[in-house]
Amino acid sequence: MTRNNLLLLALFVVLAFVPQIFTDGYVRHLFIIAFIYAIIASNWNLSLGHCGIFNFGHMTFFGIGVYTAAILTKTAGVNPWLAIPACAVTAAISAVIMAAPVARLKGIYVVLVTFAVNQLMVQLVLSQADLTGGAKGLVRLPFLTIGDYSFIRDYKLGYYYLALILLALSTAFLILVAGSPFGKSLKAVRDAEDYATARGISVARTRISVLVLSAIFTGIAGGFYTVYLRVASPEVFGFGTMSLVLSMVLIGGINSVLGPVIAALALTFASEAMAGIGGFEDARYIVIAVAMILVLRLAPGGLIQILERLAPTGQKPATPTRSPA
Amino acid sequence: MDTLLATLVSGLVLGSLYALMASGLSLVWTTLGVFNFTHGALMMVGAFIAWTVSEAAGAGPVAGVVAGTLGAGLIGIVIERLVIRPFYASRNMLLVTAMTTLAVTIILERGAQMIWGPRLKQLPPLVDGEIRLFGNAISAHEALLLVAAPIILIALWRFTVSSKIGRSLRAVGQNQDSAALIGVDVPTAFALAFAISAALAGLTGALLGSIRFITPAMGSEPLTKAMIVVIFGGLGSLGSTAGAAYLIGFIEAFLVLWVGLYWTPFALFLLMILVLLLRPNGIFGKR
Amino acid sequence: MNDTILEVVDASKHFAGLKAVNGVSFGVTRGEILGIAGPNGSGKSTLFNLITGVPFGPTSGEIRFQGQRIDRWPAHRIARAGLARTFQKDAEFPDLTADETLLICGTYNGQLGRVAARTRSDEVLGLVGFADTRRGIPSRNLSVYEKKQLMIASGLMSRPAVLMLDEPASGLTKPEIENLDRLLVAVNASGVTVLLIEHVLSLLLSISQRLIVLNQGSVLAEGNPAEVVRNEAVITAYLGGRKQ
Amino acid sequence: MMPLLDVKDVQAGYGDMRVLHGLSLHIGPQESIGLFGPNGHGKTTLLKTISSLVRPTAGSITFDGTDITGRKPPAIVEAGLIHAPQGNTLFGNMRIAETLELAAFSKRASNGAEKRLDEVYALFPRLAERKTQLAKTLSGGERQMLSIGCALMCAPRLLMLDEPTLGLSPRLKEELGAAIGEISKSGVPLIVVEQDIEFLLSLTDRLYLVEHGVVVREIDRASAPDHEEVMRLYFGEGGTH
Repeated sequence: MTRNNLLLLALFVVLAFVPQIFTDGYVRHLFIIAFIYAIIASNWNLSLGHCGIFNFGHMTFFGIGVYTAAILTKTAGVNPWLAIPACAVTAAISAVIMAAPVARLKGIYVVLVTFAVNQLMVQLVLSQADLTGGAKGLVRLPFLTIGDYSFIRDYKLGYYYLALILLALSTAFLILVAGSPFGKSLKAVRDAEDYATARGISVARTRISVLVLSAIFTGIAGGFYTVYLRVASPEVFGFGTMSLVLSMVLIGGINSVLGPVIAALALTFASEAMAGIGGFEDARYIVIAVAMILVLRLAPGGLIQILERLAPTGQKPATPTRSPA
Repeated sequence: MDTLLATLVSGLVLGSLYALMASGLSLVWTTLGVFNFTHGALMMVGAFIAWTVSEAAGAGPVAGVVAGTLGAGLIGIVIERLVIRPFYASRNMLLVTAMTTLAVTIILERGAQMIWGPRLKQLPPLVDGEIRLFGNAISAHEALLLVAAPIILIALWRFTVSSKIGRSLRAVGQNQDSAALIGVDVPTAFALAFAISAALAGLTGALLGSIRFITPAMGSEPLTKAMIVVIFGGLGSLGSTAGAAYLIGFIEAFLVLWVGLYWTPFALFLLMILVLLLRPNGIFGKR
Repeated sequence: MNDTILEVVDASKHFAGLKAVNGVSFGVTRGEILGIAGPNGSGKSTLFNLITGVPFGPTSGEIRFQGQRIDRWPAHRIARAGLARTFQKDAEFPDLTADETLLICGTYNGQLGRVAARTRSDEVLGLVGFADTRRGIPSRNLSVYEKKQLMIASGLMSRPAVLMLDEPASGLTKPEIENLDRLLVAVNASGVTVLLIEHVLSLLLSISQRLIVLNQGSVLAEGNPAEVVRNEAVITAYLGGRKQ
Repeated sequence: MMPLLDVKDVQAGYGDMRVLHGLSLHIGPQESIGLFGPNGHGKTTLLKTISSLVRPTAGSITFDGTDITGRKPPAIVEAGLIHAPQGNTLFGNMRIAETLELAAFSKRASNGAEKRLDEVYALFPRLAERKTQLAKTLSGGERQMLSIGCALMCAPRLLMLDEPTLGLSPRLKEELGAAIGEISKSGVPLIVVEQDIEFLLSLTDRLYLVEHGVVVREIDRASAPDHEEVMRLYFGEGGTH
């Protein structure tokens, strides 16, 4: 087990005891939101960081999850427990639709198409008001229960642990993927496409697979988000949410599984803390955007890279290479 | 017949708007190789500056439009200097600048929210009255937009084809090293292209501010449409970008007529995916 | 079985007016080392590209490999069929270690399981003489020679029938080139047909059994290496010499 | 006499990769030099470093008595140090006439640009015939002509040509060689990078052999190597059996 995975394990152990320390609903709420963001950010990192797909449409998968759960529970009366896994399916299907053109595109066109898909989803949700509630969204959705026990009780204890379990499952899934030959092939495709192709790796198939895989837990997170907050509004696709989560990916560090998780926790709390300051409701987004630019400028690999520089793992430094070919 | 003509006119208005937006995006892309996500936000800032000068300061709409154009241009120069230029040598310049411009969009939108507040604002039209076009009445201001867009596009085109500076921008876009080797200052050319594009966005915003409400988020929808234009038209030449803009304007207007406002975004979306599956580089794209 | 393992028939590759490869035909005999030489821009790398389909196959013409037409196949399928090649640029997966590189090449190209891939890794690394101590570090930190060893090893993971090398000696020191010479002979002796593009003529002449010289996208000369390099047309193409 | 260009102990490269390892050479006034050596050993990087497309990490470059190390490319062009890069595609979507007019971009070059344009067309009549054609539609030889023509439009005081005959047929090569000879005769000193030593010797006064980022040998016309030796220089020991 690598040092980073040990750190992750330690983190989850600590998080498991958090509800014993913080018994009020608000702090637990912040943790739950942070866990959701952590799932989205770390899964986004799979396509963006590991595979180098300029994917600006990852929030689509989350939004699809949100609306799948909302429509299933509210309109179709499906049990929330069944609605959440269904979100994985719908998100994965939307990933296939997005991936089909993206698999063959390059560079800027990937940015344009993924971003446009996301924006069009917003417009679709807004225009299909009968089904989605339009700009107002869907509200008063059913919440989770086991028998007679409501998850809202005990200061959201049930939701807290369910969110934590989902994050743990998603993280384990990502570690598994990243460590598999498929996960390694992502980096091969990212850094040397021709070489990878010449070793039998289909670039298009890899891109489609990674987008679908990254959509699964993101969709589930969307479904959970809906049954937790009991609302679905188009904001979840919006510019604001998107850049917040993107900054988690960047600040946490492309290339790692741990980074985006920690960044999601830190940024959610930082953002909430700033929201507490009067008149800072808008300014906090500006602060995060500035932080994002600074990280790109000063530590392009994200903060995780700085941490790793501070604590060298005993890896040999780069051996000097001689004159080039 | 009337509806058909009305739809044509409405498509022409939309097309003019998209052409102005997309040509700015295209200019920055062809010169710097950067996709500028702040383009919509710059349009919004232009509209707010125009409103401030015209309404809050009472200098009148013409001064407002001028101020909005110049103000957005200046902000464009600052953006290029702060969040584009440091990344020229970056290995992943395209991705990094997409992210930094996205971050700046957030800064501009939230900043506008803080400065100008949530109340809806609107500019008075530059010219009053109505004009009858093919038997349909449109406001004189919209007619102005219809006339101004092609004039601005042609002026931009002439500038890049005939003037020494304009040619140097094209040269930089096609081959930076070769441009540097004949003495073109590449960073200055980048800043200039960004400034022109930003000013164009500001002008569009100031003009649009009399037709739609001015809000911090007003740039996002035109930006998305401009992106679709670019997907259809490719990011290569001004001509194909402008052509695609008018095409999308007409398609959108006719979709509203045929499938209704309700299904238009969906139809546009399907059309885009279809086009991409068949022609990955856009309808007019060559690369 | 037919003696010709790979056959290029009247293959051309045209880019917007430029004829990078123009009507090239030749055959490769099973088990031989075939050298390919030619001045810069003569179409050598493009020829490799169109044979392997990376990134695109030929504009016209046919490529036959072990009796099958492969010129319309996607590149990854050609690779899996047993045509392995190396590159001049992007010669490594910078984030992956040697072990990881070989694992994915074994998995995708060789359809091997983890254990089989590991065994094969040991074999190919031994064959190319890659130091065991260097197996765990990211490829970006390897020396130029180690990167080349690894790239050849990664090609061999799937036991390809043909190994195509694009200027493997560029950027290497003299002792390294000598090592490479021995290595390629050993690879060939293990039953792999070798196609070698090389600028370092000493290497090309020492190991090729046959030599093809390209110029301006066409075959200029073909035959016994020692004779081909004395060919006047070849000398002119290379050095443009106007004496004689 | 003071050299026109003096390159001292220059080190340069791309990112972590160093290509030039302390390279020195000089050009006297009214002198032309040639550079040759294996691919990938730093000839092109040297020219890029002189024209400041690549920044040197150590060493100095002096042109006509002025230290120009680390100046920006426009300043180098303004000084009259002109570089026609290798395999040049220039500006694919620009017409030939446009390209040549634009090439007289610097202040110094804009004086007398029209006269020089006529000279370029006189030197390369094919360019004159194809004035309105886009650069990307030109053949390899015509592109080289355009590239050299552009360099001439910059009013060079020292002209650097990077493999001007790369990939050209012998006939075209001869034609281009004659044109370059004329440029040299008109009093413009040259630095020419080529594979072909005899071609270089016909155009320049001295040659430098560049290997592994340094100058390993200097050759003048009097001590020109014979054919066997050339082959050896190029292809290493045992080049021809």
